Amino acid sequence: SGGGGTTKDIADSYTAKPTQTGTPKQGGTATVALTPGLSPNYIYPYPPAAANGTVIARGQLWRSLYRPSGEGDQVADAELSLAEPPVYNPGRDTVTIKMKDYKWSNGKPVTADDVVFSLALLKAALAESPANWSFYTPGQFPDGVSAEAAAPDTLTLKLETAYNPSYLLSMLTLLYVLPSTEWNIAATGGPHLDYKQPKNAKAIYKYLTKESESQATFAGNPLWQVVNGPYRLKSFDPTTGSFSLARNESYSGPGESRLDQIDFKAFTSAAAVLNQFKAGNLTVGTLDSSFATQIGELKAKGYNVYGAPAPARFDSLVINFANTVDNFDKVIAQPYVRQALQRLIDQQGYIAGRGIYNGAGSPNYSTAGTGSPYPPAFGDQPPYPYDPAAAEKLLTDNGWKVAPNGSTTCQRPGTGPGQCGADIPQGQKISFTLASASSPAFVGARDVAFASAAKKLGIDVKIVTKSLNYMYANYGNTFAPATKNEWAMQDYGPLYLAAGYPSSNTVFNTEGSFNLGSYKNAEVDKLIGASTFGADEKSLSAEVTSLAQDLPVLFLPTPHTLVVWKNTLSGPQSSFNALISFLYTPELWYFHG
Amino acid sequence: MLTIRDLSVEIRRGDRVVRPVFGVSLTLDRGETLGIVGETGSGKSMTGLAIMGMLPAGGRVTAGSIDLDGRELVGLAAAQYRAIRGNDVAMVFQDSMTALNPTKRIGEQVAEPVRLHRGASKREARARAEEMLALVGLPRPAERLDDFPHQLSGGMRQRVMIAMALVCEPRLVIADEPTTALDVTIQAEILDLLDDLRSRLGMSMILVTHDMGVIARHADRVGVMYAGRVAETGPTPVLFGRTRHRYTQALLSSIPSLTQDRREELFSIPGAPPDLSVVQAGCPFAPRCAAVTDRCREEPPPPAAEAEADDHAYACWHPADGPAVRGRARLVVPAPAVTEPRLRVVDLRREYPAGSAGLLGGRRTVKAVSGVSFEVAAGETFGLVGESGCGKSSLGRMLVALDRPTSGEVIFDGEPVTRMSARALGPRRTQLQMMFQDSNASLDPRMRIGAILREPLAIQGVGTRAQRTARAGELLRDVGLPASVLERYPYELSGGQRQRVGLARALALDPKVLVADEPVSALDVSIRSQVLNLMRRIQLERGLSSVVISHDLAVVRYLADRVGVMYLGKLVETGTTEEVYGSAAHPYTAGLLAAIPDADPEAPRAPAAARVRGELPSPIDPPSGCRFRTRCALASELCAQKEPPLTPVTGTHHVACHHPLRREESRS
Amino acid sequence: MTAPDVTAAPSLEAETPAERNPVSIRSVLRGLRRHPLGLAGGLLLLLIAGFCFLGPLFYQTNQTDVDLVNAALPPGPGYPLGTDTNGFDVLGRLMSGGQVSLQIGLLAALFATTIGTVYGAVAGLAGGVVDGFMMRLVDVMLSIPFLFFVLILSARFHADALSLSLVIGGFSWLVSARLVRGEVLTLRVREFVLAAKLMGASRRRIILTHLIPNALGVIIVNITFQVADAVLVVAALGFLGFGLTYPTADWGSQLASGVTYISADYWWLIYPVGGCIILTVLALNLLADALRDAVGRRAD
Amino acid sequence: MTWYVLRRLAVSLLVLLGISAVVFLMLHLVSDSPGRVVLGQRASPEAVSDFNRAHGFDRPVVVQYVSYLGQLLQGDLGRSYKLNENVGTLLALNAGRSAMVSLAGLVLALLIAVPLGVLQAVRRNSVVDRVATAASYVLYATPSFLVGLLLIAVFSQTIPIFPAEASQSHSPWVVFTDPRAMALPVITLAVTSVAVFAQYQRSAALDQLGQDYIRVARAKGLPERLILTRHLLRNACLPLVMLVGTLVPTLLAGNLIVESLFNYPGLGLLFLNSLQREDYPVLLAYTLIGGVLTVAGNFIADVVVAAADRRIELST
Ligand SMILES: Nc1ncnc2c1ncn2[C@@H]1O[C@H](COP(=O)(O)OP(=O)(O)OP(=O)(O)O)[C@@H](O)[C@H]1O
Ligand SMILES: Nc1ncnc2c1ncn2[C@@H]1O[C@H](COP(=O)(O)OP(=O)(O)OP(=O)(O)O)[C@@H](O)[C@H]1O
Ligand SMILES: [Mg+2]
Ligand SMILES: [Mg+2]
Repeated sequence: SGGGGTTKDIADSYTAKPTQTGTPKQGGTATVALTPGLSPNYIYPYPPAAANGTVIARGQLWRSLYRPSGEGDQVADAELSLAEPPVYNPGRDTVTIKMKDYKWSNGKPVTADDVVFSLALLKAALAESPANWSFYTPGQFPDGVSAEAAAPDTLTLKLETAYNPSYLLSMLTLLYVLPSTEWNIAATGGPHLDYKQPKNAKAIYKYLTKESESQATFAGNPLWQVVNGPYRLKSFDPTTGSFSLARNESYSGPGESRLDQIDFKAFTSAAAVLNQFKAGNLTVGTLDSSFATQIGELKAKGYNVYGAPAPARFDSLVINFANTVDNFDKVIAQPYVRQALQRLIDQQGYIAGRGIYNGAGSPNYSTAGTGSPYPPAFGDQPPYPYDPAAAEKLLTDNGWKVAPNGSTTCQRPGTGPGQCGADIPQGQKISFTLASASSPAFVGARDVAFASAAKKLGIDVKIVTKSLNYMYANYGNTFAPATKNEWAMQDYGPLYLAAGYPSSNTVFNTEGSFNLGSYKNAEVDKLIGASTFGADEKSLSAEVTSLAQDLPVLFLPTPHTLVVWKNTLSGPQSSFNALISFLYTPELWYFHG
Repeated sequence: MLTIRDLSVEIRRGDRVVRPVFGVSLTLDRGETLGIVGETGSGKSMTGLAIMGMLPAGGRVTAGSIDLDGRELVGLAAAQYRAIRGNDVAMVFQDSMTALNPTKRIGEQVAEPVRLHRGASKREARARAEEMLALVGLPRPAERLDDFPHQLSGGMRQRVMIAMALVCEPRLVIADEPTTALDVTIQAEILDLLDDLRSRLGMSMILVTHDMGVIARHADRVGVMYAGRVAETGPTPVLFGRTRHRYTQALLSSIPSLTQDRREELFSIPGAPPDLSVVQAGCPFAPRCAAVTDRCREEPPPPAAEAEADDHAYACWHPADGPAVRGRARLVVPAPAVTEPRLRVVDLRREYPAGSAGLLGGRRTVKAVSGVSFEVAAGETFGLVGESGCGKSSLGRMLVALDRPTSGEVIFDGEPVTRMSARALGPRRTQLQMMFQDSNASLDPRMRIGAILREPLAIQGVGTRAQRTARAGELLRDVGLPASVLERYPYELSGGQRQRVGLARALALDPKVLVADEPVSALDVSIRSQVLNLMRRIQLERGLSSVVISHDLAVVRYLADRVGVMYLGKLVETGTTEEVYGSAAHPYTAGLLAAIPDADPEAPRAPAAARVRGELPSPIDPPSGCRFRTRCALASELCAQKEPPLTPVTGTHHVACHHPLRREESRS
Repeated sequence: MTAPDVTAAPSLEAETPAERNPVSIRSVLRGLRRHPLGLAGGLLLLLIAGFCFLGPLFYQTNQTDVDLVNAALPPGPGYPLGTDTNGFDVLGRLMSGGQVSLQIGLLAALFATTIGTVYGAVAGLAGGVVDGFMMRLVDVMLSIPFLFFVLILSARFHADALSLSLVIGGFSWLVSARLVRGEVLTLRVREFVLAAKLMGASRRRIILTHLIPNALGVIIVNITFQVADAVLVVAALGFLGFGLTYPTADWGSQLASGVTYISADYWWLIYPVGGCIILTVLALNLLADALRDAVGRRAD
Repeated sequence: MTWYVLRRLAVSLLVLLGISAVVFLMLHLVSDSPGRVVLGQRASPEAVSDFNRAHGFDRPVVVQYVSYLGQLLQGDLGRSYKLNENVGTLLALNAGRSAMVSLAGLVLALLIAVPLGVLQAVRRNSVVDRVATAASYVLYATPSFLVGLLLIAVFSQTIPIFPAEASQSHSPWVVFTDPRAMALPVITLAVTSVAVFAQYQRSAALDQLGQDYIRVARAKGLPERLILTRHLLRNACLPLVMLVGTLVPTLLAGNLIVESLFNYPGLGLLFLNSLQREDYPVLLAYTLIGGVLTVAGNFIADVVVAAADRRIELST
């Protein structure tokens, strides 16, 4: 045994999208595997930061105003959204939104007031702490946005600043619509409050989050049974985070909802998911790419496997431009150094590598990810592909003496052409720490490969393994400036920009709240401004291109997300494709004979 | 009733074969006691175990027969043997602490054989156990049935052991050193109990012991064993009166007795017993025998089977005639010069915190030494005797400043040493030395003998290394060991040799005072006399002041000029050896003396009344008034109320008793 | 044993030897000769150490350059034991990993024993309240599940060979401390120590010439056991994902990364290194038991 | 006996206090700003310090410790940073499962080890003894996760009779209701302990076999079987009871490894996941509980042994 076929064979085995087949049967229970380590523990859709919540069945109990698209080439899924596309006035500061004919589970219609309520609660959460909504940039949405129900089915948004329509749409896909007539209370059985008053909104928010702290009551609390999505919570198991959904009989959106029940099972490890697949106990789930070698076996057991990179996902080595250890900030400030390092990353090699992606990955050189509606200008001709010789040349051309497997040093200091660059003294080495997440396994493996390639060029990369959460908490100059010298690069796995509109507004903006590595680039800031506030819906492409050329991070290949489902289950191709973005649409699924 | 003929036993351990019993023949009649006596390792226990069919793993009977009431035991099937064991033949073991199951109630343990052999019900067996425990003199047996072994005292446990052995009324009981672990006072009681039960229940008994005195007093017939063979056997009076075997004779001569002339040196047997895994030609005793000839070395004497007249048999080519040989040398004992006492002990007390203190303070203490005063003159030997646990060792440790007293003083050459700082004590250390009991523990196992003997000199910075080595050689010579011992490790020496090294080390710094705590109690009889003689000689040669501590009255009598008798932390009687042993004034001293069996079957037995009854009370809560009153036949009201002070009887003879014995009484 | 057990280390062969001999190299060797299993353990250990430290001289491999083309190859020509998922030669990796494991083990054991000996000796010699306090502290530390703590520490701090040895050593000195204290307590009242005291020997001398040499045997035995235990702890940490990282690798993290691929059937990433760990610990335990017999004392 | 128990209890409580202090302080050193951990990456430094102030994490350690202790005494183990649940509830939810599987492993190990050890002692140096001793040595040298892996490789992959994953049901009784799924975890736990227990039992039994009371029992005519059951067994088990008492940390560690290996959602897995999540209240509480269990284990073992062998209470 051992080795198996080439990794190329593996990659070929799952790229085809199985077509919709079979005669739908009514009923049945589908068992869906939740992503390991992401067991839900919260029910209110906007969990406060202090609860560190993972929300149960996001988007299935309460739909957002616009349903995010699973296809990646558009921001929202028009068909599944609660409203018609927004209409702008010429000044782009007033938006009119027409609500579709959706119903709450208690039969009442979903109205514009519900959206106003929802926005009020979001604002209340942010008033408590800006950390309470991770998509928030102070001064931007929902700041300066006021909503009004012009009619029960007509919503008017007034904007203090005009936004790029695509950007605003991407924000509205995150706005969950909540039952304004049932939830506008601050105590169980308490009076219904006017949520337009911030004071009341705050009290309501507190009440709802408080109710959400008692996990044992999730399924029983009548509050949570008022839903506008296709499902309602039937049971929740606080021990594991597993839960079951039952049909919302009043759901009025698309989809036949043929299944009787969907059981979502929480898992503690990817290996456990695999075992359950093998045992035939799961209907739908994802497979960790380190188990790509198991695809053949799963297919033999009657599963469909489909894999692709998740939209707007990019994996990268995040660079810390403010790390001053060993003059790293000076060295890395030089674009040629970043380019040389990027040229050391053998994306095809990583993808094929049995220890890394096992064939289950795609090359990626931009923040937009693969198959984006905002592709970089260079198409599939990346500016700095793998080329160690070119990397070496970049360094020697800029005044470095390259010592393979030794220490490459700066020989010609100075800022002129052919010299190392500003503030780099003679004899400077290139040596830095790369913090590598302890899981998943491919992260460590690709970092080792990178460090090894760097070593061949006389660049010393010290890998330190850290738990993901430790990195989340300590490695980011925006929130942990004190530890900026602990890391020079970090690899915590994937980074998702909003699918459909991969703007790097918070990430690479000089003032971005999530600009972990203190990246600064005036031109990029300008482009970001255009993609956020400008009128040109395609300006994001320019931003993506510019970033790919300036390298605020080093790009790594994107691993494929592998979706697995029983071949007795079927539905529209798109509904399985959406699983890659973790969007579930079980109301479209059915079992067949 | 029991006839052992030509019994040989072999124990195989890996590739080593030991023959602990070789051609042994013994007989025992109904109702009689057969004593088996001999040094350690002479095969006494193996003989007993062979009869029980309980030889250790790898052991088997290779030849001979054991006939019990006409039934051949050798080769008996296991199940049949089991039916005999505990039923027809029972055994009493030496150490009752380990011989009783620590986690079972004694009632159950005593009842077990009854249930097994008699098929009795639980209740019946329990009743029988209670009856038996009453018979062995356990007070309030009904209550004691549910006790665990550790809740009983040593003597009580031994009684339980006996009850357990006799509960099925066996025809034969084998008592293997039943009293070795006990104090003399209790030993006497237990042995009398065994005698009594034997005659009452009509059993026969085999009494295994290494104590000639016990044999003389309690056995009807004797078998003397040496190196796995019976050296001599016969009825007790005959064997003691007309000793024939040279070994028996030597053994008898080397025991210090209470009647012997103190000025005579003890007889001692040179060398050590042979290794039983090596097959010898000739008589096994030949290498140590004074009357040895070539024939002895080459030809084994005929086994002691063919009886002479009176059933007396022996295995010796050159039989002796008569009971004992006496030491040739007579020691000149100079009268101690009357000088300032070298060592003065003034009202010394020592209390130890008792193990289990209450949760909140309220610590109780063990009153190990409670106000002891005496003096030791230059060149004098002071003996301390007393039962186990009466505080002898505690006192000894304080004498050499190894331990600080709770109160009181030890004054050495006019200076109190007890409160001295370690530094001030430093140089005086050399003057106060101690010889320890356990020669194994007192020598650093990692050091060669040479280093051990050089160490005191090195510590005190005496001489160069070469000089120290020379001195070590001298010391060894003084204690009668060859210089070759210098290069050996302690474990390469025998117990007697180690004890000599211990003595040599204590002498290395030329001390003025030597405290010897149980110097010979770990040694076997034949070796003991060698060490005793040596100590005696050294004391005289060097004019040492010494304190000899022992629970063995004969040893103290042999070594000491003056004697102090301790009871529960107090000195109850002091005086010269002659005074104390000749006319004990304290009932306790008299009781101790009476309890010692003399190695002479003709010697008059002390009446049981004169004995000390019961056991030592706890030193945590000693009795009020006279501490001895709880065990004293003469105790009165007064004794409970008032503590008797040490008062003179005659000249140097002092006693602490309200009702001291007069000369005539103590004799009887 | 269930996980890295440093707390209990119950003896496997706990028979009381007949007599206690002095500890000298000679006597230990003599003792070993009588103990064929111990001798085998010692030889095996030498063999393993030779393999790890001398092996690379004869069998040179590249253990720093990742080779994605030749990753995860089964044993075959050029790679007698195959390659791992980074493309490192497994046989060569066993050697370098062994060096690290043995070094950590030894360092941790020495560290633990040093602290433990000093602590135990101080407690034993001081006696009284000091002793009581010091030993209660040991009780406290022993009652804290050791692995939990090491895990918490290594999740927070980056583990390298030195810090790992310090952490393991920092928790396993407790057993040594108890052991040494017990030894000191018994030795302290042994008659030969009293005899030395009687001759006027200073405290220093008693400690240096009597206590330490006599306790040395127990200490050496303890070191041997602790090396074995430390090797197991490192392996367990590696398995739980808290081992060493590139470029160093110990057997534990090697095994752990092999284990990730168990369903991929990369058996050569599991069994050889697993075998190495077992053999090393086995050899150490056999040796330790034999030493204990030679020293003539139970180590507990 | 009562005094002995009370005294032991007092000592245990003291040790517990020490444990709580040490564990609290150590964890405090490791994580002194929970705010960041709780609020996450995107929280502003002000929000973090607000959070710390609001929850008292800015007070001196000693004060924090005392208030933590106060909460503990009221049975409040704190709230998980990450799981939206009280730590006490989390532990309670998982404890049963972990306890059952650990106990099952322990009981199985004892059921094998005790008779095996006695048999080895009785048949000393026989083939059985030698084989068992050799096996013990090898098992002792095998990391327990490797034992588990080998078991998986053999019994789940080569001859698939047991699943490679433990039952995911969260009933504590799953050991009984789904023995097939729990076989490998329990066997892994047992196998690794058997090595130690059997050898320990063997030497304890050998010690006891050399005691005089065994000879006395023989002298009474008791058949060997009865000697073993009536006299030897209880005495020879006491050291093992002591050992098991002190082995609680090892059992917990074994649990950690087995739960992670077989993906059995119990306390061990909770601990490991909390470790990944830096969920300190959970780590702190479980480490403390581990300490409590250890102290309790020692205490129970001491009391059991003292009850069986009354000499103990006198000697301490
Ligand atoms: N289990 C055994 N294995 C091998 N040799 C043994 C064993 N038990 C005793 N021996 C040897 O058998 C010989 C006789 O032993 P035995 O116990 O009969 O002597 P003893 O006369 O009872 O001595 P003691 O007075 O010390 O009890 C001794 O030399 C001893 O070394
Ligand atoms: N270090 C100690 N701590 C507590 N109690 C002690 C200590 N040493 C001795 N004792 C107790 O003091 C009493 C006297 O003991 P000591 O050893 O002096 O008696 P002994 O006469 O020498 O007895 P033996 O003949 O048995 O040696 C005993 O009850 C003993 O238990
Ligand atoms: Mg004997
Ligand atoms: Mg004494």
